[in-house]
Order: sequence, then structure tokens, then C-alpha cells
Amino acid sequence: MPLLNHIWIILALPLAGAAINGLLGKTWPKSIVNTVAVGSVSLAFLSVAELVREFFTLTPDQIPFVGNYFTWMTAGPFTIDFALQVDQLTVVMLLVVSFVGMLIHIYSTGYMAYEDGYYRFFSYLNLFMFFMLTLVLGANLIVMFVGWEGVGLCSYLLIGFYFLKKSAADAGKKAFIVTRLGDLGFTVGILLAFWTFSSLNFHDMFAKVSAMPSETMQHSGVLTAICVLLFIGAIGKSAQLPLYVWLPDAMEGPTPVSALIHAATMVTAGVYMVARMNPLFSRSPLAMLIVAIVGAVTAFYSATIGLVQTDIKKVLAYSTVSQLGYMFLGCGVGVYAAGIFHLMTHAFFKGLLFLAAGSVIHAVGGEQDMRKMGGLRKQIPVTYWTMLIGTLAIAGVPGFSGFFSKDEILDAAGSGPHANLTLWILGLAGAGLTSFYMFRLFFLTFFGESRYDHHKVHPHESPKNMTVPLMILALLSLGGGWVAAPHLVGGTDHFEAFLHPVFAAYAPQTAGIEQGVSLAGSAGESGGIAPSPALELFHAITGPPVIVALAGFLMAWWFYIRKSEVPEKLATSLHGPYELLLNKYWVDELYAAVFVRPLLWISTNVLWHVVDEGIIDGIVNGVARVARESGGQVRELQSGNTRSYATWVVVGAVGFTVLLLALLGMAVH
Amino acid sequence: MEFVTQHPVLVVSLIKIAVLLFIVMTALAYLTWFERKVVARIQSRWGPYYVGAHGLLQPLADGVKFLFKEDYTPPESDKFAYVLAPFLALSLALTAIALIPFGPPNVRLLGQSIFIVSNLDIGLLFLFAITSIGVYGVALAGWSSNSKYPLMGGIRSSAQMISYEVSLTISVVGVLLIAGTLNFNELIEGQRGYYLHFIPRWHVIPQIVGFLCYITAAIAETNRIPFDLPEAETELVAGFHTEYSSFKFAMFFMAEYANMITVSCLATILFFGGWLSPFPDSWTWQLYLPGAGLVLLSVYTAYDTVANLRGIARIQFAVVTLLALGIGVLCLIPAVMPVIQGPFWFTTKIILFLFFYVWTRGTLPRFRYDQLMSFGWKFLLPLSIANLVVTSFVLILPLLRHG
Amino acid sequence: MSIPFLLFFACAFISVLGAVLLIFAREPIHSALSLVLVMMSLAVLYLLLGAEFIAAVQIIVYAGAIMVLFVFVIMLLNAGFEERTDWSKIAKVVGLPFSFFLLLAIAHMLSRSDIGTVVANGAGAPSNDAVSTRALSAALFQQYLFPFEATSILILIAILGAWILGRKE
Amino acid sequence: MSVVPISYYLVLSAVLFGLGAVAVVFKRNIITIFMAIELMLNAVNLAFVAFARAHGQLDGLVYVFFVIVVAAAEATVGLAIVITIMHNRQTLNVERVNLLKF
Repeated sequence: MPLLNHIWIILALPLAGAAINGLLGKTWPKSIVNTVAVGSVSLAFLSVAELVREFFTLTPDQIPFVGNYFTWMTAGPFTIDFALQVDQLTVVMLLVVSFVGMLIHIYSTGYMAYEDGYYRFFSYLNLFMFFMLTLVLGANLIVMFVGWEGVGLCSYLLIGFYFLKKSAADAGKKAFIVTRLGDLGFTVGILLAFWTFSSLNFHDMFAKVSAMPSETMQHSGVLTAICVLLFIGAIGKSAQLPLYVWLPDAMEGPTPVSALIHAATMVTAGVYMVARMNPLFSRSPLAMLIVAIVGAVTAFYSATIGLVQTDIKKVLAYSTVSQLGYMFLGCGVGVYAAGIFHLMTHAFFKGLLFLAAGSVIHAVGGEQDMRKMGGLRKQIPVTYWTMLIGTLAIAGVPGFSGFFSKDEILDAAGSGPHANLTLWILGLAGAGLTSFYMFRLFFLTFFGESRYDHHKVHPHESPKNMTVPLMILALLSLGGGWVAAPHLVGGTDHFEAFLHPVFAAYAPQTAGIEQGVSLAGSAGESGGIAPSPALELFHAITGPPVIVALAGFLMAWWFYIRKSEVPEKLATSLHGPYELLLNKYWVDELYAAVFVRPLLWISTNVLWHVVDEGIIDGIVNGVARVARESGGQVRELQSGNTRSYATWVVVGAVGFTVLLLALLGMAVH
Repeated sequence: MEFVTQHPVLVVSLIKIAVLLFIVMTALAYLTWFERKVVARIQSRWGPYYVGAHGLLQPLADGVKFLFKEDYTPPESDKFAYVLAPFLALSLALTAIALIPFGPPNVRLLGQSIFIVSNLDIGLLFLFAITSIGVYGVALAGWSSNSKYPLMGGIRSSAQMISYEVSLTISVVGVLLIAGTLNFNELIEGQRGYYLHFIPRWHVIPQIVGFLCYITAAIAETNRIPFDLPEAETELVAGFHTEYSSFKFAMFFMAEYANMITVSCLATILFFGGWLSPFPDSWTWQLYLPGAGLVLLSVYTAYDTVANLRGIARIQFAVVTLLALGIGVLCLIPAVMPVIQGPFWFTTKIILFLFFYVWTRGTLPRFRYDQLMSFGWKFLLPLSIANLVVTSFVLILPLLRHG
Repeated sequence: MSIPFLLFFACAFISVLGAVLLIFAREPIHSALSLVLVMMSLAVLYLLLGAEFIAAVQIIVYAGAIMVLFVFVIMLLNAGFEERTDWSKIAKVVGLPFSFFLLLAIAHMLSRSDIGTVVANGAGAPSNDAVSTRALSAALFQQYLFPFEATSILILIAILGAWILGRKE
Repeated sequence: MSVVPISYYLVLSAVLFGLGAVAVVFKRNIITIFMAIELMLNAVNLAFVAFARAHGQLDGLVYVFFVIVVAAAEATVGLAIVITIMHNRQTLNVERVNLLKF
């Protein structure tokens, strides 16, 4: 199996593309830059495909397949190899990342066509691909961490791509710093993990942890601590409460970036990490609960904010946050597979939505405010239809990919082994809100009378290289979920079955049993009461999620198509809540007041004026001053008066003579 | 008195020194007479004539004159150095003479060799030492007078002395290499013997170049014409002793002549076999030479007395005649004859050298200062060094041949 | 009191006197003369110690050449009275006591060093005959040949240095 | 004829050396200071000769010889320097030749 023995090639390709474009691309015409960038990513995708093909030829005992390339660092017992591993989870992630990445590269060639720093953009983008793949392929926490930080870097670079715009630069910094807070927890988690398992290879860690006797482990605080710390990293990276604030601002970046990094791939790294670390998490109920709570609350919370946003990308950003919340909720309630499943579908439809939004923005000449759009469905049909599919998918309309994944998560939250009513309700409400604000966005954008300036803006359909990816993603959003379809009729969920080894391998016995029960559960109970598949299907498509989604759709239709003056009324009547939402609960202001300003004050008045100027400079200058003063004193000896020198010589002679006398005296006596 | 018995050496030495001093002083006095007479002859003049017969009492008169002149010390002068300088000059000059052996050491009286005051192992070195000190006299005199010309003279003379002392010393080293000793007696004994049974083995023959260098350097060393820049009348009035008068001046004068005698003695000892006779011992008649010479002298003076002289001069010269005759007869006593040989030949050679000195003075013009210096450094010194090198090479040739 | 003792004390007195004069004389010439005095007496002491050659060299080189050079330079520069500036505080305060202490310390050390005592007791008293110049020359030209040549080169260099310094720019 | 103890010579040399040091410290005239240094050298020479005498060895005398030679060389250069100083600064007072400082 040629490629499995050379997994690194997958990493090398985008890296090479980044290097070539970054170093040489400045003077090249766009065509060559395109060839390099898109070509490298496409090759990466192809090799991923080949890899997957080879992967399926592996026997189960060969999985996970680890390629160990060289010993990276060694310090006493601490050795880190640059090792890459492939298992089912990796495969899924690889496919998603490389494929969506490729599509978005292609899309970018059109979207960025008239931007400066074209080569720079693609160099960054390729670099991001490299790091993201590293993150996914890493066989130990350190390699993973490298990818983790690398994508952070690229996200910073790409958010601040228009660095001449202050808001963009600030957004970039904000993203970097906020993420860094999470990474702090992540780092500490890694150290703690090493301290605990004396190894950072997933293999060894999982082996050790599963070797632990379960009863001690149930209450092992260390394990919980590790999980919580790692999860903090995930919170930062995946923009969960309370560290989500950077993601909306990240929309300052070019839309393809938002699609790729802040919707499809990077922000899902946290989810991937939690899923990857499932053996640890599943052994720490507390951590699981925390993950679930954070996920659910975030899902609902950011959905509420999304209700009133007017910037099309902001809306999508908040919806991303809430969707990520769903993923964590899934992981938190123990159905990692569902989480990953939603991750995949979300990658499809959210990528689609972002790209479509980008297409819309492109059409209306860079305008992002939905209140200045409307009635665009005639002008940009392709975008219209694809966005419709995306909206339906995210809203969870049966048959669309979003429906299957979200349904599984809510199902597990409601009736799973770690079921929790509150979380379920939150999730459900979030789902309703999601469909509401998504349709609000949809209606505001494409229906009603056009509110943009007809003299300036002449909406036009995007070029092929933008629309084609839209269509492909639309197809995926449409059919991406059907792998899980049989589950609805009591069959097996192929996706979950595919991923099952990853999560079952090290699953705690008890949990494993429960999970098995739950897996068979749905079928079992259904078999108990009403064994007819049709009834199952009916139950599924008329389940609470679908209901609330429908409600959201109707409300949106009522507000924005039927009586489009209602929202203003509501805004005035419910002024307080409206303001609250419009200003995103004043969280940014809160953080500014609680963290940023005090930090600034301390930095300025303590660290700068006292520590730096007072102590550090003081020490340095003090040393210099001491040297100068003493020198000034000592140099007086250099009086230039020969007689003084002679005197010194005499003094020295006396000293030696006395010394000699003393020695003589000693010698004599 | 018992001190004397305790230290016979000391006593005898003191006596010898006293005698030597007397003789030398007289010699100095009459050296001036001699010089003036000879120069006068060269310049076809009479020279001193009226004070005593043939001016024989002229030195005495001069001495008296010097003694009774006012001894004037310039008020601005540095008293100490001003007084010290002439004493230094004279005493050093006389001290040098004390090292000279006037005769063979084996001639003894009371167990003490009579012709030799001090017989040092390194007599020659000491002679040089003392002559080298001699510079101070001149330099101090010139400086202490606190006046232009003397200062110039002093500087000139010290520079000149330093310069020529070098070549003087080096020119002698050749002889030392041959003789392999620094002791005067051994030096002289080393020259005993004859080439071809009649040519004396004097060092002058192999060291002719060294001799020429030596004699030139010696003349310069003693500030004699043609190297008498320090007291060049036409340039510096009287050089370093311009401000001196009366007896101090006389002391400088005597010091100069004493130095002349010293270098002549040195030349005699080093190059002309000291008190050795130029004739082979087989020629026994040479024993009669001293007495015979004096007798002949007395005959001449007798004739002169009777023929030319009148009045007081005639009486004086008669006395001279008697003295010469008496000493001559004394020298003819067989017991005395061998004893007198050494001093006789030594004195003869010295007189010849002194004549040479006077001769040059009478005939040669004075150098210019820069000529003097360049001659000393650029010609004389290289020449003497070359002489030294050649000599030493010749001396080690046999060693080289025999490995 | 035998003659050597008399001679020694005479010369010692003269030399110390000369040294003191060197210090107190204000005319450089006087200092020079007093130094010559010291050298002379030292030469005599060398004779007493039986080092005739060294004594001669002392007089010829030191008194006859070096000091003459000094005097010559003094005359050339017409160096008058030494001006008694007193700008070096340390020299005034520390110099004198320390110098004298040095004097005493060295004297003490040398006198109490075993060599001095040994000879004073007459034990191992040195032979009285003078060191033959021949032996000295042998030592100089065989054992110490290289240092000898080195010194000759040193002198050559010194001459060159003097020439460089003294020539007119 | 009794021998003068070597220690006498040594003490004398020490005294002369000390006086030389005093002179070096207390004279202002460069030439005089030079002479004081020569004086110290002489004192050392005396000690050398005395030791040579005491040990009945020649080395001390050879050292003295070398010391004298080196002193000659030193005097040559030193006096040339003195002359240069005089030409350039018209003074022989070391305390006036004090530009090389601080």
C-alpha cells in the first residue's frame, strides 16, 4: 500500500504549494498562482481518496494505522515522534477537510479575483490546509497541537487579510488572543496528560486509561481535570461560551475564509479533538456533562443572538456557533458519532451557506447588510436555489443532511444514555430559533421588494468557478445525510457503524454496554410497541425537531413575507430584549469592562510604568550608572602625573616586600 | 709609626706616588717649554728665550705668574662645579699616569718594584676608566661658567670625547686580542722578542691600522690640534676654559699635557713595547746609550755655554751642563746601567710621541665640527671595527684549521 | 679596624651621601655629579669584593658613558633649576613614608637573610682573591653567549630608536 | 685581613635602593628621575656582586654586566625621549607633562 506508507505526502503537497506561492508568487500572474494553489490542494484530495481506498483494504487489527516518521524531540522519558495515524475518524475528517477545502479553493479563485495580495491569500490558504491536515492526522497530542496552533495562526493571518482595515486587523488579533486563552488550557491539559500517562501517543494514553480499574477511575479527578482543560482548548478553538466572541468578528475576513476556516474545518477542530479523546471523556462523567451543557447553552444562546442580526455573515457566524454547540452537545451526551456526523453535514451546508452568502455579497457589490438586499431570487437563481437547499438543510427539514445529524443529537440528548431533559429542551428551542433566523435571512435576502440602490448595484450571477462549488455543496447538503437514513426505519446507521470501532475500542465497559443498548434501543423499543418501519419513519419526521423547525419557518414567513411591519412593532414593544439581543447581551462590552480594561490598566500602570520603566530599566541603567560612577572615581588614579604612578609602584613594591618577609618568617619558623 | 710597619705596601706606594707626582709636574712644566720651542722652530721663531737660558725658566715664570694672577670667579657661575672642574681634570689625568709602568717590575727596592706604582690585573681597563671620567672636567667647566662660549666648548668637547673614546677603545682591542691580557707588564712582556733577530716584535707591526686609529683618536681625545674644537680660539675664544683664570686655568693646562703624556705612554706600552729596548739583547753596547747620550748632551751644552751665552744665562747653563754630565756618569756605573735601561727607553719613546704631537700641532689645520664628527663616526669607528674583526678572524684561523 | 673596613665604610658613607645629594640637589648637574660619586664609590666596593672587571666596566660604561650622556643632555637642554611643583598629592602623602618603609624592609630582609649571617659569622667566608677576568669572560661568552648576543641586538635597537626619536621631522 | 661581612654590602645596597625610590618619587625633573632609576640599578648591582662574592660564583657578575648594558640602552632611548619632550613641551617637569590621563 504505497500511500499509506507515505502519509506525509498529503501534508507535503499543500505545504509545498504554500511555500512556492509565498516565496515566488508575488510576481507571478494569477493563473500560475491558481494552478499551484488549487493544484496542490486537489492533489492532496486525490491522495486522500487513494489513502481512503487503501484504508478500506486494511484488516481491523491494522487500525489505527500509524506512520512513524522520525523522533522529533527527546528529553529524558519524554519522547515525541512525528507520527501520523489513520483511522475511521481520521478518514472522515480527511475527506471533509480536503474536499471542502478544494471546493473553497476553487471558489476563491473567482471570489478573490480582483483582490490585492492574491498570492498571499492562497499561500495562507494552502498553509491552513497543511496545518489542518496535520491536526487531523496527528498520532499524538503534540503533533495535533502543532496543527492546532498552526490553524490558529492561519486563521489570524486570513482574518486580518485586509490588514489595512483596522477592524480586520483587530478582529485578527482578537481571534488570536481569545483562542490563546483556550490554548492555555489545552497546553496545561497536555502537560497534565503527560504527567498522568507519561506518554502523549493516543495509542498508549488510551491503552493506559482503559487499563485503569473503572471504580477508581470514576472519581479520578485527574482525568476530569485533563478533559476539562482540553475542552477549554476546544471552547476557544470552536468558539463556545464564553470564548465565542472572536468568531463573529472573524467575519472581517474574506468570505471563503469564513466558509473554510470559520464554518467547515477549523472551528470543528475542537469537536474533532473531543471525539478523538473520547476514551478519556467517556470515563469522566463530569467532563461529559460540562461538554454537554456548554454545547447546549451555546447552541441556544447564539441562536437567540442570530435572531436580530442584520449582517448576513454575522447571522451565519452565530449560527455556526450554535451548530458547533450542537456538535458538543452530541459529544457530551455520548454520541460522538452523531457529533462527527453533524460536523460533516454542517461542513457541507454551512460551507454552502457561506459561499452562497459570499455570492450574494458579490452580487450586490460587497454589501453585507440584509436590509439593503431583497428580491434577489430573480437576478441570481443559482445562488438562490443552492441557498435554499442550505437553509433547508440547516433548518433540519426532513430529507436534508442537517435533519439526520441534528435529529440524532437531539434524540440522544432526549433519550440517550446520558439523556438530560434541560439540555434536550435547550437544543430543541435552539433548533426552532435556527430555522427562524435562517429563513429570516433567506426571506430578507431573496424575497420582498429590492431595497438596494438600483443605480449603484446591478446584481449579477457569479462566475462558474463560484457557482460550481455551490452546486456540488448543495448536492452534498442534500444527500450527505442519507448514509444515516436507514436508522430511521430501524436499520443501521452506516456512518455510526463506520465510526463505531473508534469509539468502542476503548469505551468503558459500562458505557459501552449502555451505548450498545442505546444503539439497539431505538430498534428494540420500536420493536416493542410498533414494529412497522412506516410508523418509525412517521415518528421520526414528525418528531419534535421537525415540529419546531416548521414553527420557526412559519413564524419567519409570517414576519417577513406576510406582515413585514411586525418586526418593527416587536422591536419597539419588546424594546429591552431586542436591544439585549441586538447588542449580543453586551458580552463584548462586559469582557471589555471586566478583562480588557483592567488588563490594559495593569499593563500600563503596573507592568509598563513600574515594572518595565522602574525595575527593569532601573536595573539596567543602575548598572550602567554604577559602572560610570565607579569608573569616574577610579580614573582619578590615572592622574597623568608620573610621580603618582611612581608612588603606586613603590606601594606595590612595599606590598611585595612585606609579603616576602611574611613568607620568610613562616619559612624560618 | 707602627702603622707604617704594619702596612709597608701603603707606605711605599705613597712614597712612590709622591716621587712620581714631582717628576710628572716638572715634566708637565717643561713639556710646555718643549712644545713652544718646537713649534717655534717649525714656524722659524725663537720661542721662549729671555727667561733663563733658552727660556729654560719660562715654565717657572709661568707658574709664578699663574699663582699670582687674580683668581676671578664669574658671579653667575655655579661655584661648586666651577671649582670642581679643574681639580677633576688634573687629578684624573695624574691618576692615569700612576698606572703606567715606567720600567720592568723585577727592579726592586726593599722588595718593592720601584718603577711601578700599581700593577693591576686590568690596568688598561682602569686607564680607560679614568680617561673616560676625564670628560667631566671639560663638560663641567663649560657648563658651570654659565656663559655661551664655554657652554658650546663644553658640549663640543664632551660630544667629541664620547665619540672618539669609542674608536680609541676599539682600536686597542686588537692588541688585547693578540696579547690576551689587560695587565701592562704582561702586555709589554708579550712584545719581547724579534722578527728576523733584529726587528722587535712590537704590536705596531701587526696592528698598524689599529695604531693609526689609536693615535688619531688619542689626539682627539686630548683635544689637541687638529681636533681642538673645544678651545678653538677663532670660534669660541678659548672654549670651555674661557672664564677660567689664574691657577684653575693652569690646572686645565696641566691636565691637557698630562693627558698627552698618558696617551703617549699608552701608545708606547701597547704598540711599541713599553720599556723594552728596540735592539736585541745581544747588542750589549746599548747598555751605554743612556749615559752616553747624557754625556753628549752635556758636551753640547758646555759648548753652548761657552760660545753663545752671556751673563746669568751662562751660569744657569753651566749648572745644566753639570747636571747632565753628573747624571750621565751616574748612568755609566755598571750597577746602575741595567736598572736605568727600562725607564730610558720608555722615556725616549714617550718624548718621540710628544714630539709627534707637537709636530702635528705645528703643521695641521683645524677640522670643522661636523667634519670632526663625521670623521669620527663614519670613518674612524668603522675602520677600527674592521681592524678588530680582521684581527680576531686571523687569530681564530688556526683554531678553525685544527677543527 | 682593618683597611677593608675603613674603605668599606668610607665608600658606603660617600655613596649614601651621594644618593642623598642626588635627592636634595636642585640642579640636575649636581644630581648627576652626586650620582657619579655614588658610582665611583660603588666601583671601589666592587674592587673590595674582588670584582675588578665589573668595577672597571662600572666606571667606563656607567660613569664614563651613561652619566656623561646625561650631563651632555643636561647641558644641551640647558636644564636649569628644578621647579618644585607639588601637584601629586599621593606622592607627597604616601610616597615618603612608603619609600622609607621599603628601604627598611629590604634592608631588614637582606640583613636577616641567611647568606648575610653566614658570612658575618665568617663561616663560608668567600675567598679573598679577585675573580679573574678570564673566567668571567669565559662565563660570559660560553654559558651566557645567547644573552650576550641578545643584549648586543638590544643595543642596536636602542640606537635605532634614539636615531628615530632624535631626527628632524 | 678580615673580610667585610656580605650583609653590610646588602644593607648598603638596600639603603641605596630605597633612596633611589625616594628620589624617583620626589624629583620632578625627568632627567633626575632617570638618574634615580640608574641609582636603583646600581644598588641592585651591588647586591648582585655581593651575592656572587658570597657564593663564589660568576653568575652574579654576569648579571651585573647585563644590567649595565641594558641600562646603557635604556639611557640612550630615554634621553632621546627626554630631548623630544623638551622640544615639544619646553619643560622637563614631569608634572607638566600630564596630558595622558583620564
